[in-house]
Parts: sequence; C-alpha cells; structure tokens
Amino acid sequence: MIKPLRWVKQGLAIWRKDLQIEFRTRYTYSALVMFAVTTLVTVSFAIGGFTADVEITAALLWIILFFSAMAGLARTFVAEEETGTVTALKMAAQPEPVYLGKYLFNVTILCSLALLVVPLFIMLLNISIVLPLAFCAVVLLGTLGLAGASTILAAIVSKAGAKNSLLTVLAFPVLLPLLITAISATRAALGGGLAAEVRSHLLTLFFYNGVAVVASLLLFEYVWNE
Amino acid sequence: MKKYDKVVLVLLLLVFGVGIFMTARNALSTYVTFAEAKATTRAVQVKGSAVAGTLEELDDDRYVFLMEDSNGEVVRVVAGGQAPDNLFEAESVVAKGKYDGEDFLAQNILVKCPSKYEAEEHPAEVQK
Amino acid sequence: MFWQIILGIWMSAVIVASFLYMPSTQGLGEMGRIIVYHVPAAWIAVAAYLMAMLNSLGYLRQNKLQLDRQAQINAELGTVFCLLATVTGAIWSRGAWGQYWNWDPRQTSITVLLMIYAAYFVLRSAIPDAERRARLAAVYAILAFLTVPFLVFIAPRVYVSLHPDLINVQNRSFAMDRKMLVVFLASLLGFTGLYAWMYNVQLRLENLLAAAAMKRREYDG
Amino acid sequence: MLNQVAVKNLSKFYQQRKLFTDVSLTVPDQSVLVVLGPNGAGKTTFLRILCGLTPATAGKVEITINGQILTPEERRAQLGLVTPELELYGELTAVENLEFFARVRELPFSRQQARELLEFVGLKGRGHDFVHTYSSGMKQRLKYAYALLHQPHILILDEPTTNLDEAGVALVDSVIRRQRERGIVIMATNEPEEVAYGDQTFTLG
Repeated sequence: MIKPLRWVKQGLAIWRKDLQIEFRTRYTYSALVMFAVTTLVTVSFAIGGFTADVEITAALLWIILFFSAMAGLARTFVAEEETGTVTALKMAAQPEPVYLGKYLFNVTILCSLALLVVPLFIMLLNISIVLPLAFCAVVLLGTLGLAGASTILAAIVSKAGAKNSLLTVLAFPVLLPLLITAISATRAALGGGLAAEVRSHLLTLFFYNGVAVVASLLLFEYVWNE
Repeated sequence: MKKYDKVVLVLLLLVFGVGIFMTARNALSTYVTFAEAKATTRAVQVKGSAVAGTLEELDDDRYVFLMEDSNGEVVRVVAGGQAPDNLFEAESVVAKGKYDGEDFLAQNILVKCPSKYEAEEHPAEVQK
Repeated sequence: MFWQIILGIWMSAVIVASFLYMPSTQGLGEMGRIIVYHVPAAWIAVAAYLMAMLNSLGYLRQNKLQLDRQAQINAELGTVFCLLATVTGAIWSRGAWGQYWNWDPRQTSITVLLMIYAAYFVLRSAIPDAERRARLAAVYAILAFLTVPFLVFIAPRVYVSLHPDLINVQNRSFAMDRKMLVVFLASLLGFTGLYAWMYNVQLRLENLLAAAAMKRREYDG
Repeated sequence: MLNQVAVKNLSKFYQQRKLFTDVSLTVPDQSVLVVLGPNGAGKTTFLRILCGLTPATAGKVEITINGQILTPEERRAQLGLVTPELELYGELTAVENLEFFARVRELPFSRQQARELLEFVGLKGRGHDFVHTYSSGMKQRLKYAYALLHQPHILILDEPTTNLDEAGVALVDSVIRRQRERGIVIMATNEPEEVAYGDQTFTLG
C-alpha cells in the first residue's frame, strides 16, 4: 500500500503546479464562471421572480453544472498538449499521479464554481431547501462525479486534437447515470422527499464516483502513453 | 502499473459496481403506495390495479375509477382524457400525480399490457 | 456460398412462419408477432456491443490493429441491430401504446446506448492516425460500456416501464407458447447467423482495405 | 554488460506509412550514439520510442542499468531528454519549474541546488523570471537544467544546439563530454560538428 501513497504525493505536486498556473492566468475558472453565470441570469430573468417547479430547478442546476464543466475541464490537458509541456511531464511523471493531479485540480475548480454558483442559484431562482444538509451532500458528490469521469475524457479529447465540443459529445452518455441520480436527489432534497430515498441516491452517487475514479486510474496509462 | 495493482483496482471496481447495482435499485424505484403518496406533496407514481367495473365518466374529458395498491388500500383516482381501453385487463396500472383531498388526482395513467406470450384462447383450442 | 443460401432460406421460412404458423398473442393480438424480429435484434445488438468491448480490452493488451478493426465492426453491427430494435419497437409502441415514441425507460435507455456509440464513431473520425485512434477509441468503448449495465439492465427494470417482459419478473419463469417459442428460437438462430455472416464480410473487407493502404504507401515510396 | 541501451528489431509505422523497419543496435556504456537521417526519416520518433513516449509498431528497447533491465516506470529516473518539441511551463519561473519536476520525481529539492544548476546552464540571476519571458536560446538552456536535474544515466538529445549562441554551443559540448564519462548519450543531428561526437553512428531512412 506504499504505492498509492506515492501516487497521491506526486499527484499533489501536479495539482499544486496546475493551481499555481491557474492563479496566474485564471483562464479555466473564468471560462466556467462566465458560462454558469450567463445561463443562470438568463433563466432567472426569463422566470422573472416566480418560483419554478422543483422538477425544473433541479434539472436546471445540473444542466448548468454539466455544461460549465464541459466548457472548462478539457483546458488543463489541452494546454499541456498545445504548449508542448506534455513531453516534459511525461518524462518525469507516471500516468497514475498525472490522473490524480489533474482530477484533484478539476475537483478544486468545480467545487469553487459550485460554491459561487449554488448560492446564486438559490437567490436568483427563489429556492427554499427542505433538506439543506442532504442538498449540500448531493452537490458535493455530484460535482466530484462530474470531475471524476470527465478528467480522463478530457485527456482523450486533448489527444484527439482538441476538436470543438468533442468533450460534450463523449461525456454526455458516460455522465448520464450520474446526472439522472443527482437530479432525482436534488429534487428530493429541495422538494421534501423521503429521507431514505435521498440516502440511497447519495450512496449511488458515492459508488458512481468510485467507479469513475478507479476505472480512470486503470485506463489512464493507455491514454497518456499513446 | 504492476499486475498486482491492476487486480486490486479491478476488484475495487467490482465492489463499487455492485454498490451502484444495489443502491440504484432502491434509489430509482419510483413506485409508492397510497399511504406514502399522502405523506408528500410531490407528484408520485402509484402502482396497483384497477377495480373492475368502477369506471365512471365525470364529464367530457375526465373519468374516475377505483384503484387498489399493493397494500390493498383502495382509493378513488381522477384522471383526464379518455380511459385506456384495456384498463381492467391490464397486469398493472400506474397513476402519476398527487393527492387532492381524498381523491388521487392523476396527470397520467399508464397501463402495462399482460405479457403472457401465449396463444389467444379460441374456444376450439380450449377443448383440446 | 452454401451457407448464405441456407441462411436465406432459413430467414424466409422464419418470416413466413411468423405470420402463418405462429399463433397471435394473448392481450397483444397480431401485434405480438413483432417479438420474432424485435427481441432477437435487441439481443444481437447487446451481444455485438459486448464483443466490441471485449475486442477493445484485447486491443489494449495486445496492440494488434486487427482487434481494433473487429471492435469497430462489432460496434457498427451493434448499432445496425440496435436501430432495427428501436424501429420495430417504435412500430409496436404505436400499436400498443398509441404513440411511436413516449420516452418509456426502455426507449430512453436505447437512445442513450445509440448516443454512446454515436460518440464512439465521432471520436474515431476525429483521429487520423490508426494506432492512436485504436487506443483512444478502445479506452472510450470500455469507459462507456461501464454505463451499459445501468442502462440495459437496471433502468428499465426499476423505472415504471410499460415494456412487456419476456421473462416474468414476479415468478422468474420464461413463459411462452410452444409454437411461438419454436418460431422465436428459429428467428434468434437466423439473426445470429445473419450477424456472423455480416461480421465476416465486413472483417474481410476492412482487412483488405488496410492491406491495400499499406501497399499503396509502399509503391508511393 | 552492466549498463547499455539495446534496440531490438524496432519498426514504426505512422498513419500506415513505414518510417523504419527492423532497426537493431546496441549502445555500450560511456559512449555516444549519433542518429542521422534526412528530415522525415523518423529520427524524432526513434528517440521518442527510446524514451517510451511513443509505442513501437514492432520490436523493443531494453535499457540495462547495473545489470538490471529497467521497467518502463524505472526508466523515468534514468533518462534525460532535450528536444525542440519539449517545453517547460511558461507561467512558472525557472526555479519553480525545477522545483515542480523535483517534486514529481520525488527528489530532495533545495534552492541552492537549483541556483547551481541554473548557473551551470548560464541562466544565473534569471531564475525568478517567468519562463515565457525567456528568449528561445534561454529556453533551450533551461531544458538542459531540466534534463540534468535528476542526474540521469542516459541523455537523449534531439538537435542539441537549436537556438543556441556560441556560449550555448560550448555548454552543450561540456554537457556531452561530461555525460560520456559517466553514462550514455544518444542524439539525433545532421550538424557535422555534432556528428563528430559519435562513437558510433546510425543512419535512418
């Protein structure tokens, strides 16, 4: 069990490096935030002070988070590929730490996006939350899942020449189970579902995260060492 | 990655996969009983069967029938549109909607066809 | 040639039998006859997709482009049969439920299944180099296939579905009239033969194309 | 042989085009191999395969250190690479770049060591500037600091003096001489002065 620890340690070095660069350029984060805020404001304006059904708002939250993630998450790999730093990184690091580092970076970006977007979402769309704790847990696990599955897809996209919107096309079928579950759980947390129902949704989200990260770890070396 | 690491990861993958399988079964099971439907204000799906001969037309585009859920509770269901032809032959009936006072107000009635892949019984064949 | 003729006669016999020999179904009436085409198509689709994933796993282990071609052909044939199952399902749905499409969980999950492989073909077309394409497509096929059990086996069973079950869930039995079963199994065998034949033709074609491309490069210098 | 690089029946096809087939050679310890060949003959691809960056279509590369054939994972610690396509992080300073690569390689890192390395490659006093402000010659010098950071046994150089001035060429000369004494150099070039370093040469294409 020494090896996973070493993976995490090297992964943290990559995570730190990516954050350092992100703080200096703010490219990824601003792309995500602009997308999310534009969508939210548009919808809020269209609804105009009324409160939409829980079914709609729950789906809306995840549509915004999904498409924001798609707008920004490929960036971290594409930048390495475009600037040629990918060769330097490949010579120095094993594939698994690279996956972990990029995954942690994407998690950080998406969580800070959620921290900004979710309060805005609650304020702009006039939402009252029946089960606040469950709601937070759903947002956290859902965001982790978005990052977990799309990180390896982002690597695939960067190797495929970073074609426009390829990430969205590839990610949607893979993320669909996550989105369906997260939307049902959000609906339950917002609209007063049964606590047991929310709990099993949360477990499903947790296991989905596990599958996404473990499968990515297993497959990442084939993408990284093409 | 060494073979050992791969085996460990594949086992972990299986554990999580089984986890999804077990919990998704609960999480996505959207049927409730009338008792549970009463407890929430959300739209739900109640599964049961229609009680034969209880169909009544309220007006041009509404009808009422009695429906029995898996606990044996019988509730009046009010639905819009035309009643499906095979409402009483159906294996099961699903009412989507919510409670309105004592009645269950259904937005939609779904009917599951009986799935017996057996020949249609003609009198001649029955005798054989 | 011999086997193709046998297959042609066999499938023709199945088609005739499905209308003349097979009885009509309880509850579904004449519409029940579609089971002879719809269910085998769906089964072959899932089997071909499964083979595509196994080929992809094999490619990652052995790095042989032959396996990548097999994966591609299986994904293509899976999609063809999946489309057949979708269309026959929609026709039946029109008769039984009154609408061609009403987002029943089965219909939803088959749509997503088609989207997965549409994305797979989009990814393939985005990468010019054969080895890189094979690798990335294999990884995607495996990742995407992880959601298939959810779509094919879990979602339709736990959501309220109006789709008839061939296997009775309550008493876990396979209930079918004997005459119907004969025609159904004959059709399943016919579909399997059809799949094997199409697979064989496609594989030979792809291998020839790959060899021709290699030769052409050699002559061009 | 305790230390050597052995290439066995290596072939590479790229987009169904044949780059090279059936290349076999051995590079003994304390020697320099020069890979020659016209543009497009696959020199860069050949070096990438040696580094494990690109899979070969057929054949294999065996790197032996202290009598042990290295696994792909162990190779990382023994290979240093300088090529025109490799770049370092422009948004980081030179010192931050070196610190990052030391951390990823799990090496101890000290500012002192980074300063010495940067002084050696002629970047004294520029360690805290962002790399994107560097000229192309300075970037090339920094790549040598990156490649020598973990003191690899094998140095792989693709067009080693690209963008370098006279002082830079002298730096590369001392790097190659030093490396030949303690290990192996494999380089791809068509410059006659650099071909002269070769204890053996191999022509691709």
